[in-house]
Amino acid sequence: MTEALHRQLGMTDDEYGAVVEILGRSPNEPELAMYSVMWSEHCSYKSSRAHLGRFGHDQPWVVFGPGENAGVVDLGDGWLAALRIESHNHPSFVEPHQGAATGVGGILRDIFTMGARPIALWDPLRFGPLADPQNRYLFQGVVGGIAGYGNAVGVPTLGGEVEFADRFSKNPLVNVMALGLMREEQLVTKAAAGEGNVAILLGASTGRDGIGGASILASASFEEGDEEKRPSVQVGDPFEEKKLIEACLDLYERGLVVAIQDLGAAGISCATSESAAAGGMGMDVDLDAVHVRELAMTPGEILMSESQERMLAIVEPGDVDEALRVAGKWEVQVSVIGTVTASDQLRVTHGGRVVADIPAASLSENAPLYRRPVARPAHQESLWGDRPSLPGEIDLASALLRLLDDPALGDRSWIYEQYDHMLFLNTIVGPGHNGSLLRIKGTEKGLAVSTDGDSLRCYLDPRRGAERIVYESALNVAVTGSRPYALVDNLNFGNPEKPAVMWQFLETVEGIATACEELDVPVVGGNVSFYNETDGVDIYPAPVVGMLGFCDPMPTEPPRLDRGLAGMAIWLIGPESGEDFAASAFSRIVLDHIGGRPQAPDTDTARAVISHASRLAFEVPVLHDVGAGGLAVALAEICMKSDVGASVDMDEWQPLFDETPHRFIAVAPDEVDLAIDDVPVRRLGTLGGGTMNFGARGDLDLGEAHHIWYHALRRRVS
Amino acid sequence: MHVAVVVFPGTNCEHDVDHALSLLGAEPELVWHRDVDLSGATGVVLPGGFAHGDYLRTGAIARFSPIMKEVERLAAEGAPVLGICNGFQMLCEAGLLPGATVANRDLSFICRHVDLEVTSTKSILTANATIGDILHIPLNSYEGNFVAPESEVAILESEGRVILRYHGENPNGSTNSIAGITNRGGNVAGLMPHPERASEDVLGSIDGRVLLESFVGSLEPVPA
Amino acid sequence: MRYVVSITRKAGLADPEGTTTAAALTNLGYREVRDVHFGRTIHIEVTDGTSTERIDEMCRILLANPVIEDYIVEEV
Amino acid sequence: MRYVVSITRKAGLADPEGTTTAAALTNLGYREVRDVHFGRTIHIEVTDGTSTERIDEMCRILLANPVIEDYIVEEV
Ligand SMILES: Nc1ncnc2c1ncn2[C@@H]1O[C@H](COP(=O)(O)OP(=O)(O)O)[C@@H](O)[C@H]1O
Ligand SMILES: [Mg+2]
Repeated sequence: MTEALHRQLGMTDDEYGAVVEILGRSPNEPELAMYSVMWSEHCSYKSSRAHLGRFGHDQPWVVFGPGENAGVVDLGDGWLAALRIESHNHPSFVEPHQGAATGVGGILRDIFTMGARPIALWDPLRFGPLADPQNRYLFQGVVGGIAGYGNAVGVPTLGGEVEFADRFSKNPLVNVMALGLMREEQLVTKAAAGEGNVAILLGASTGRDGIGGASILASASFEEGDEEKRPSVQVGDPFEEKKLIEACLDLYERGLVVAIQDLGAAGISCATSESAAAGGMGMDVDLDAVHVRELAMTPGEILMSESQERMLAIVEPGDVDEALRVAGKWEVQVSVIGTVTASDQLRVTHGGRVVADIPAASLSENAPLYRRPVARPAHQESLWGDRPSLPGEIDLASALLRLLDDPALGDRSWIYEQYDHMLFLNTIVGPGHNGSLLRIKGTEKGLAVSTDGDSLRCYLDPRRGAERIVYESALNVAVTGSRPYALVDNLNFGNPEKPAVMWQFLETVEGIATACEELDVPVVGGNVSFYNETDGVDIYPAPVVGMLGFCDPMPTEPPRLDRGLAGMAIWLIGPESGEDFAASAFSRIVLDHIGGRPQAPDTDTARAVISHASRLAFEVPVLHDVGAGGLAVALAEICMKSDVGASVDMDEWQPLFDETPHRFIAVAPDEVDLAIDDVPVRRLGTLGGGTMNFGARGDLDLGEAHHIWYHALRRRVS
Repeated sequence: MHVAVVVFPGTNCEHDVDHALSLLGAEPELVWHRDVDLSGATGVVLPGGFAHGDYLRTGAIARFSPIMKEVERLAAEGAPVLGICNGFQMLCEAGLLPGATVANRDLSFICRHVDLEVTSTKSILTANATIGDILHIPLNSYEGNFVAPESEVAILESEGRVILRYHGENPNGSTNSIAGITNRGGNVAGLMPHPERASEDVLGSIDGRVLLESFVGSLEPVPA
Repeated sequence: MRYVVSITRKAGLADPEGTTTAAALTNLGYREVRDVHFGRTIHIEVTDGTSTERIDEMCRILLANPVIEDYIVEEV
Repeated sequence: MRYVVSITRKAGLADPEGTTTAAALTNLGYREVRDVHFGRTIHIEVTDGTSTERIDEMCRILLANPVIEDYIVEEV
């Protein structure tokens, strides 16, 4: 007996029943395919939607919060920034190069769909340990795919982050964040308005790519032996996308577009229905008009194809000829495929027959909504009780070298030198420092971005871990002279049908929401990726945040790690405890221990430290947040990048390696006074010489440290 | 129009070149590759990027764009013609410069500052520089590895037409560390690195300026 | 002895290089061109007596990407 | 009808893909590998009656780079 079609498509019997109720009849095949994809976890957020309202976004500078293709914030003087983060985890596991490449393509479309020119990308990544050749293959493929697509499409990749842990073997995480910039006149939305307006499909021809692919794939777990079920891989075409960007921006500039929507999951069916529903309208769509890549495609295939590099523009009838001319100039293919109607229905025809006729809004508005059971994992208490046991004394130099030799702490230039990170001449602080800093030419404004995640800390305590990544990203943009301005988040989790995973999810949402409230930062967008589970093993909960910072004016000489000089004083700004070792790099690498409960953040301190950093950025040559690896690694990074040693006096070793939050290092000429009320400030020592000298605790030769650090990632991938 | 900056589908450095040349007082104008008239131009830049996606071969398809006839005419008339990165590859494909570029030795894209040594000043790109100058300029390419038949390399070397060479480490495996070359007349020049990315202090280096200034200085004044 | 491995992208997958090259040929006036697809070849010289199976194994492990490519091995 | 154009790099010119792949195969234990060279193939579908000369012309003009590449055309 064959399973009912709806079950093969991943729909429950109840969901199928809901479709029958909406239509007042059984759906035909193309209709069922549309509902199954649009109601998948990936498209409908059915397990998470009920909880995402927790995020606030009503600050006055928010133009669009979640809901549009990208969040949009106001930068003053007519400038707007658009930002967005997305995951492409499952496709990148199936085919790392193309999976990552099409992830980049997809997020860029979300940005220029809003009217903005995409100006930068970031790529938070997570893989299994590199000792395994399969993980190396995935890692190299993903980095190559991001480079191949991002560089060719002409959008610089300015940074990202990377973690390696067993839990990401067979389930790597590939997140991409994009930032766009526009003048306010260029802002467009997806809402199709105006009966009689015309729907134009722009870009690549439609083939049998990934039908039901990305979305179904991202809504189910992988099991051994699943290879055959994998839908065909989508191949990215950065050249087509580059042409599309230029054509769309040209169309906006000429005011030829009423609304526009990119084609992603569920292709034409999703774009047409979303655009119509957002405008409270209906749409008639003629599949015969679609330019296709292959002969004999069925209407269902054309409707559901996830071919890349396509956009749907809504244009007034009188502007159609001009719009087609503009697209033609940029050598972009077009077809006129539909008309906006006053009916509320999405009516799709093929060969003169109606192949689908459904209420346009039902695909999104009537999507199922689940409040799945939640329960704290049974092992959580014992994890918390299992605190790292610290040795009394350590060999400081060799411990530091072990940290510097970790591929996630060592030099990441093997990754970012494969990315064009300079295009557009806006990169003032590029990869290899803390947050990235971009200038907006012709203004004194600057935009900073930091992406941060810490899956191990979130595993030990999802709420505290999530709060802390928000504070960390805020500090990372603060050290460029910017204030935290808006946030996007990517919530990567395991199987939501497990109550323990839902607990991790809810704790994370609460953590991010709380920290953002404390910082008065709106959450303007995000993405949820569930079912990151292979053979029953869930990934560590891995929220990733992308913080946008804003400064006006921008510091003329923003701090960088390589601006330290011999003789400058080293200051630690922020609290010291010497006790926060749970989820620290020291515990993971030196003690080979995972357990304990990370320290809770302290909101007052966080706010004070962040605002102090953003002020000091205008006066001090080097500011560096203290993150993974603690003070020791942060100091070593400054020494290595500035090519100068340091003398540091510490009574105990623990404060060099613990990871107490809300701290940064400042390096400045002796006469600069860094003290401030409310924030602890302590002078640690002085830059100079060719070693990192820890007084009675010994020396580490800088050349040796640099060699180990430089090769930590490189030697593991080549 | 003083300098035409040609835009092909897939080109992406046109605005950067425009910005850097404008800072130096030139009057660049972006020109679409289907235009067929460059009669107002006294010089041309083919900027970097991925014209036609770099599909087939870098620069191969772009070379047939309508505007390339005009570029060839200007080159023959002795006007300054500069190809940067992908633009350099187009000049090679069009036969205006010898050789070709292939994948980098380590098969990965390289985006970082490299050191270049000026090895000849007899070109529109290096006229204002001094032989032996070391310039710190970003390289940004996957296929930047310059190759040419041995006889062709010998001619380039003996005629002093290698104008820029990688100094220290050879980043991409280029034959004889060649980073930039010129034609016999010195008016057509190409290089893989991006001088426009090293033209302002805030970008970390201004070593590209001397090259762009040489180029701008070689332009005829705009006819009144 | 020498083998050549010919690798092509699986049918149905997009081939942007092919599409772009086809358009370029048409632009140049070659109206007889209907479709272009790109492939790659790897020419391998091995010590005498190396079996086709051995080359096939190299293809599966390293040379071809089985998710998106098909290949054939021939002795030449 | 269909033609396939096989393009190889001229002997003596750098072939980084070939060199790297040969090293990778040796590292994987394939000690019988002596040399690897990369080539590319272009599969062209044309209207019936198109001559080999016509394809040859496409190669000379666009598909191959005579400075660094050799090619052969075959009907398939
Ligand atoms: N996947 C990546 N892609 C590009 N750049 C990366 C990636 N991972 C790390 N980097 C860069 O390396 C530098 C160090 O990263 P990280 O240690 O995460 O920064 P921080 O600790 O200051 O947040 C940053 O500039 C970051 O942008
Ligand atoms: Mg970080």
